[in-house]
Amino acid sequence: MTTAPGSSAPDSFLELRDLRIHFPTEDGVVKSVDGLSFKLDRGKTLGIVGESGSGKSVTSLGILGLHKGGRAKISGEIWLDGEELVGASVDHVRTLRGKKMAMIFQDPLSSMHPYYTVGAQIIEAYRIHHKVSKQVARKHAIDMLGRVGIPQPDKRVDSYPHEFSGGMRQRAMIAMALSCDPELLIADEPTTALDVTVQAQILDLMLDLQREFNSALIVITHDLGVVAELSDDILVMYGGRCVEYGSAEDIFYRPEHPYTWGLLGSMPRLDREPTERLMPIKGSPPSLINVPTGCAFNPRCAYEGRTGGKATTEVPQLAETEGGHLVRCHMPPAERRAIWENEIKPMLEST
Amino acid sequence: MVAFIVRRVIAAVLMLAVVSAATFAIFFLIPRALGQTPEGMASRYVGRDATPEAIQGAVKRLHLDDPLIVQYGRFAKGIVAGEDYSLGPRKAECPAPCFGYSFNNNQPVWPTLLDRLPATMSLAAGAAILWLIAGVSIGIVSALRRGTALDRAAMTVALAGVSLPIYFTGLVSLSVFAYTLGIFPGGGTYTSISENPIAWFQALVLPWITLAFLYAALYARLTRAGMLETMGEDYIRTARAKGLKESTVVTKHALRATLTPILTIFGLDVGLLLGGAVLTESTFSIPGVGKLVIDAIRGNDLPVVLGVTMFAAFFIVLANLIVDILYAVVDPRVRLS
Amino acid sequence: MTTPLDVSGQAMEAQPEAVLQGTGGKAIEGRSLGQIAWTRLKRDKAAVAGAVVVVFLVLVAIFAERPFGGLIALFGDSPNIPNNDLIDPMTSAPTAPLGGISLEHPFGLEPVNGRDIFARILSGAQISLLVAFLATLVSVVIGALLGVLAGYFGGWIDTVISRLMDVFLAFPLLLFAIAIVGALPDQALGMKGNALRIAVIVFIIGFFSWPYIARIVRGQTLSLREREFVDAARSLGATNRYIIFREVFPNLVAPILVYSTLLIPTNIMFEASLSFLGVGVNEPQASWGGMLTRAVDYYQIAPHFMIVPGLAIFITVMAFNLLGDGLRDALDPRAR
Amino acid sequence: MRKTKALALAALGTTLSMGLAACGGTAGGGGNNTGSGNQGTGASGTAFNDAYTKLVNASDAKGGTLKFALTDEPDSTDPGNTYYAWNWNFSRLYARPLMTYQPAPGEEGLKLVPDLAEGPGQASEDGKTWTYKLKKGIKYDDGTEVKAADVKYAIARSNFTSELTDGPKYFAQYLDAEGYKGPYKDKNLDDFKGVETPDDYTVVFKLKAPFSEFDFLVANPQSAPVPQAKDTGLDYEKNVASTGPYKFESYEVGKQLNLVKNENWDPSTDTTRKQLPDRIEVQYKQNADDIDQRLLNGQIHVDLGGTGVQPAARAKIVGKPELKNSSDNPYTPFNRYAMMSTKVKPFDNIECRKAVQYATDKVATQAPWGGPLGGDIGSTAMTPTTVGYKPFDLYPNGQDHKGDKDKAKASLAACGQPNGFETNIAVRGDRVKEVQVAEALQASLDQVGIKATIKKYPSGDWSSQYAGKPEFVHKNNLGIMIAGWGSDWPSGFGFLSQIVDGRFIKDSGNYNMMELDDPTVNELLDKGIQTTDTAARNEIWSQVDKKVMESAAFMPFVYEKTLLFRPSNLTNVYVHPAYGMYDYTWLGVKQQ
Repeated sequence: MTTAPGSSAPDSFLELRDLRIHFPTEDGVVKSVDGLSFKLDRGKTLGIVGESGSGKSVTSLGILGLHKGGRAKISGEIWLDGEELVGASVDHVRTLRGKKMAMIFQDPLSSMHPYYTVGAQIIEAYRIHHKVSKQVARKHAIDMLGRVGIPQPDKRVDSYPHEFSGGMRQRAMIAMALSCDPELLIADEPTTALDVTVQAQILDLMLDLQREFNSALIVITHDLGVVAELSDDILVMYGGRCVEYGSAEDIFYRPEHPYTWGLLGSMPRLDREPTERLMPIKGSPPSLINVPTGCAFNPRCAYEGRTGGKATTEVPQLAETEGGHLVRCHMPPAERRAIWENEIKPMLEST
Repeated sequence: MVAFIVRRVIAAVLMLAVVSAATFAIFFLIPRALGQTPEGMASRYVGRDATPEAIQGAVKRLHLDDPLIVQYGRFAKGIVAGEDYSLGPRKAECPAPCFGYSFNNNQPVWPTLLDRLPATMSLAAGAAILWLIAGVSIGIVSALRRGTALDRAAMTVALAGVSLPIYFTGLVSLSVFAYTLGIFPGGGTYTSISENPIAWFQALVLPWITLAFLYAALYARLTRAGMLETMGEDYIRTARAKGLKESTVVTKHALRATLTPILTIFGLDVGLLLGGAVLTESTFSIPGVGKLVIDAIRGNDLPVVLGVTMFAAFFIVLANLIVDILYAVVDPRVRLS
Repeated sequence: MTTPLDVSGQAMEAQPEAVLQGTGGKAIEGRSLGQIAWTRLKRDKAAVAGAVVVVFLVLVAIFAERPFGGLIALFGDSPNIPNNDLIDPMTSAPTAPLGGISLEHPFGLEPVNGRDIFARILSGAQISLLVAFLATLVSVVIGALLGVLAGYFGGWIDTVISRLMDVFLAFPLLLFAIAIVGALPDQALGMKGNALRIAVIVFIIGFFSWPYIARIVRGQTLSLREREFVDAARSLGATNRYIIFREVFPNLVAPILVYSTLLIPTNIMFEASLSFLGVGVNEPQASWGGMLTRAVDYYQIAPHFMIVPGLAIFITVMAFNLLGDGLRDALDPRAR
Repeated sequence: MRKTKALALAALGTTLSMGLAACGGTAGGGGNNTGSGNQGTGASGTAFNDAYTKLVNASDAKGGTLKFALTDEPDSTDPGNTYYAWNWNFSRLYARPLMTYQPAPGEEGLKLVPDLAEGPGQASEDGKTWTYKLKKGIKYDDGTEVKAADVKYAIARSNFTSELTDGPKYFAQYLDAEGYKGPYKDKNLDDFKGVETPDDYTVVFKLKAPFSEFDFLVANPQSAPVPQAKDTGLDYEKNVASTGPYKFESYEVGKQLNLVKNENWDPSTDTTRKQLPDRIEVQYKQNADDIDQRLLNGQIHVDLGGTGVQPAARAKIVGKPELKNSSDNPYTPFNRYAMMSTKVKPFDNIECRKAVQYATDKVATQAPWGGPLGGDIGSTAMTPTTVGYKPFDLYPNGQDHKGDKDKAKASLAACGQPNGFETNIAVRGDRVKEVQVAEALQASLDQVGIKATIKKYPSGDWSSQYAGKPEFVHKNNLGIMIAGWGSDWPSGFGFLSQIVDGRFIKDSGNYNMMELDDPTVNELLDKGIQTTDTAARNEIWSQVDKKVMESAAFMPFVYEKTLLFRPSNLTNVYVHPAYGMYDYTWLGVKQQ
């Protein structure tokens, strides 16, 4: 599926085929997303993981069509429920936004308009897609606020975003996103701005709601802990590309890409001794303008020397290692597994 | 909300008190510190053939020999409660707010100020309407069409606009439109609106355009920058993610956030101008507050200079006050703080 | 960003806080902020043009009268020598057409006394730029200092300094400047004549424009104060002074540079306005604003005398604005 | 001199090119020079400077509105509180002093005729008492009769109060009224001993010393009567009790004054004024270029200030013969000059003063005034229109007055400063023309090695704190001071005494800025003012002039002239020499 772009409608509810989103700037072309493909079915959850600047947020906005009409150059295909969106008109995609697909943003304070009440913003979202009176929409808004667990929703509906606590704001944001029963819900770092106890509540809420609406859910995060709880499948992005894809078990128990190992290593865990050193990834994310030649991860990769020089000259292919588990690495699968089993895993589990 | 307004009003009054003291200090304390004597100050106002007695008489009449703090007290009292002045055989009552009498033409300052205000207001109001409409709409269009030839042209003109001294623009426009082409009347033809609305309008067209050009340029730049910043805000992305039409995103979500700070600056600018547009009024000889003060400064007419300064400061503080309160109305986040 | 200078009108463009808080999400590896800014600046044609003009003007000002009479001597006429034989005594305008523009007098002659406008423009450039630079320096020093204090310490210090800024902004600035310069004694502080006058003008302009710098610096400091490296320094027991000068100030250099560049044209305009209103440098020293004042009576019969100094101010201010805009854009890509 | 104001006795000097004999007889009494009656019907029939020598557009047609405009505003419309020359001319429309000038162009206009008085003042033997008889039946606009006490009161209020400060204080200076506190502090007018009123129609002035030109003093509007009951001090200007052909209809200070006919004015008592227009309107604070524009268009009739048109209009007038033929170029009462302080080194040495006299390019210093139309290059202290003026030039400075460097250098060598020296030029900073003169002077002096620095001072404090304060002048090394002077009453004494008399050197408010204290000059002035014979007196004034110039401390630039424009719809126009502008009491308008 990675190498065979087709032009016919796929079976899955959402399918991306070789999506590329490039931004020409005066400093050069920023290749934020550079050939990304995946599938997602209704009722399923996909976690997209990566550092900031890996292209994950651009991907989600790309799916929503929010880069259309701007400076971005978009190619590839996005199939949503049998419709191709990259080639669709700006206006058509707009009518799908909010109704068919919705998004929960990272920072609910800056993502909600400071001058309008929470209620007004939910009402607006609802009335775009439903020809109903303001009263009806308001009832619906109160209803939604109640469903996401906001106490006294009939009162809070008239509050401004800044009058909410962080967690409540995120709930309101979710209420707004869900107000039109979207079939695809994208949550971009939904819990980053929250403290840990609230994070758990919000994640639970999202799972409940997903089940209730049977929607497809994409969770974008840099925090593997979040996707561990939510996701069926996980996609690891690096430098605008997918470097590893697989089921949650694949990624957590049988990861094969050095970058994924790094992510796992840098994941704080409650079951670990606080004195223990994490295993950080050295260096910082690559420039999306001057992507390192060969494997984009090569400057930071501890195993770069084991590729026989291919790491710096040749771009590795995203290849299936087994059962839908895809990895983009020059090292042979066996060697990768061996490194994981013998070097990395013991280190991570050395409690 | 009431408490907020009360607090702001008190702050504004305090501010005026500070400004009045500072103003007084600048015009009376500094000369005194530089060696000016009460007789020296009085000698300006007693004519060419002043006898020592006449100078002493003027010192006494103008209370120039009192300690400065007493003089300031009298000045402040005059503003708050009014003050009596000797005009010769009888006392003249100068009701509050009394800024005293002009040293040069012996007229009470306050009515003179009020008399000059309509001209300044006419100038400021007309220009303000022009620049607000032109500047803001150019700024918005530029921001929405960012990077296009239209944007670049508009911003080049705007940059030129803020780089031109207003008296130069004024002189050039007079030279071209009044004296060469004869389309508009020249400088000094201001007529009050009640006297002749058509002449009023004709005389003000060039000053309006000149003043508005400068401000419109500035506002276009401000609006464009503000609009670009707003369009990059997360809540604009949210609005789009809801499926709102782009036009609705711009008008309902972006404009409101962009225009609020613009209106703040607008209020302050208008407040500033009401205190006298010195350069514009000088260039076009408009008998407004600004022309009054320039003449007064040149004629060493301290009461008038003090009066106009206070008057101007009053408008600035008032504009600040109104803007603060309006901001609280427009931006819900302000109310709590 | 030039402020509208009509009397008191002095409202800076309000985008203070947004500037320069990092280069945004698109991480670009391997180059420092300065290098990036430099690359961007070099690509900004308008800014480069502005910079070229600025450099040209600064050179012209420096070499206008020195060494050995400088450029003015090189081109012939002195700025203060009258040429009454080239003036029609009945109209006071130059006898030759076009305001007497010729090879010897490329910008023509001043009405009444026939002085060479080219020489006077060059001579006036010195005043314009000197006053603008020095005044900017004064406001940057005061503004940066008070801005950092207010932003870093907060509390009552912030309150006092912020109120002070409000008071300064509530003053009808131009009026005060005129009144103070007009009331100036002939000598003070060990200076006299034009040196004193320039010093006072510099001081007044600088003294009244510091709030614009202070406001920006304060905002920046407020956010810097919360940044990790400041916390780190503090936790290591660094003194406030150390933190301010070693940790905070270096991060303020960029915004201060940008806003100083944008303050210079404002100050050029300010000096010109003071000169225009008759409280600039003393005669016969030429100043652009002073030339425009003289032009008021003659613009109908000798328009060149109005146009030349007007354009000089315009070009200079525009060049600095272009450069300042370019610098800001280069250092803060979000403002583009 | 605080403001630009003053009168001059203008005896037209020999330098005037036009023959004064042409305007034989006064313009008054309807008797005109025969030619001008016909010519006067159209402006096109007049020539440049016509109104200088004869009545132009003569007409007795009544009606219409005469419109004046002024760039400034008056110091006051109160006749007792004004020092502007134009206002001394204009105020005669509603205020009649004891004496006034004969209404005629040329020499005749410099003679005094009785106005409120029946005849000229009668001096006592010792010359210290002057008696005037009032005409009977002269009424205020409210119908009440003018009494001698009103004249006494007018003198008292205008000279002895600290409120009415704008006018001159000659009566306070010359009248014997020791210890009088003024009518505002002392309501009893009998305490004012300087003027006595034995009956309702007799006014007697008591002087400290003989003063043979007292008639000129009472031609000052301060002698116009003011009823004590009507005096409201500084506010009196808003409702002046009129004795002239017009009275106040409305007055907005600083904006507009409207006059209408005063029905209680009896032409039979008044030989000098006319009452042609129905109303007179004055607009103050008008833009100078706009005034010129409206003047050229005939929308207004007179620029009230009488200071002439602006450069733009001057260029138009010079360029178009039809405009030029409707303009006049009279002398004003002013001499524009520089004074060199005899107390500031190196100007204490006469040779250094001479060096400046020789070095100065007077064409360059003439240019700021507007070239030849703005004034003739001067070489004497008195102006050509001052009685007793005789032309001479003690310091011929090269061809066309462009400066003689050799002579200047010779003088410098004689002064012991062969390489020049440094000095300062003081100037009123807000007077652009004077600053331009200073610049030109500076450039001239630079040529012979004299390095001068220009020092600008505000004109408001010029005489009280700067150039008029010898202590300041010495301390700040003000070697050269740019000034101007026009006399307050028409005589050599009036012109010269304040600026050349060594005993008038004051600690502050000094106009003898050169600090010339020459006993010969002082004695001549004393002798002159006590000489009753006019011809002998005038001869003395010319001697004073020569003496002053011999000191080389006084360097005249120009005898000032103005370019006045008379629109074709303005009738009955002539330049009154006493004021150097049109006679405002004679003007009429052509009705369209």
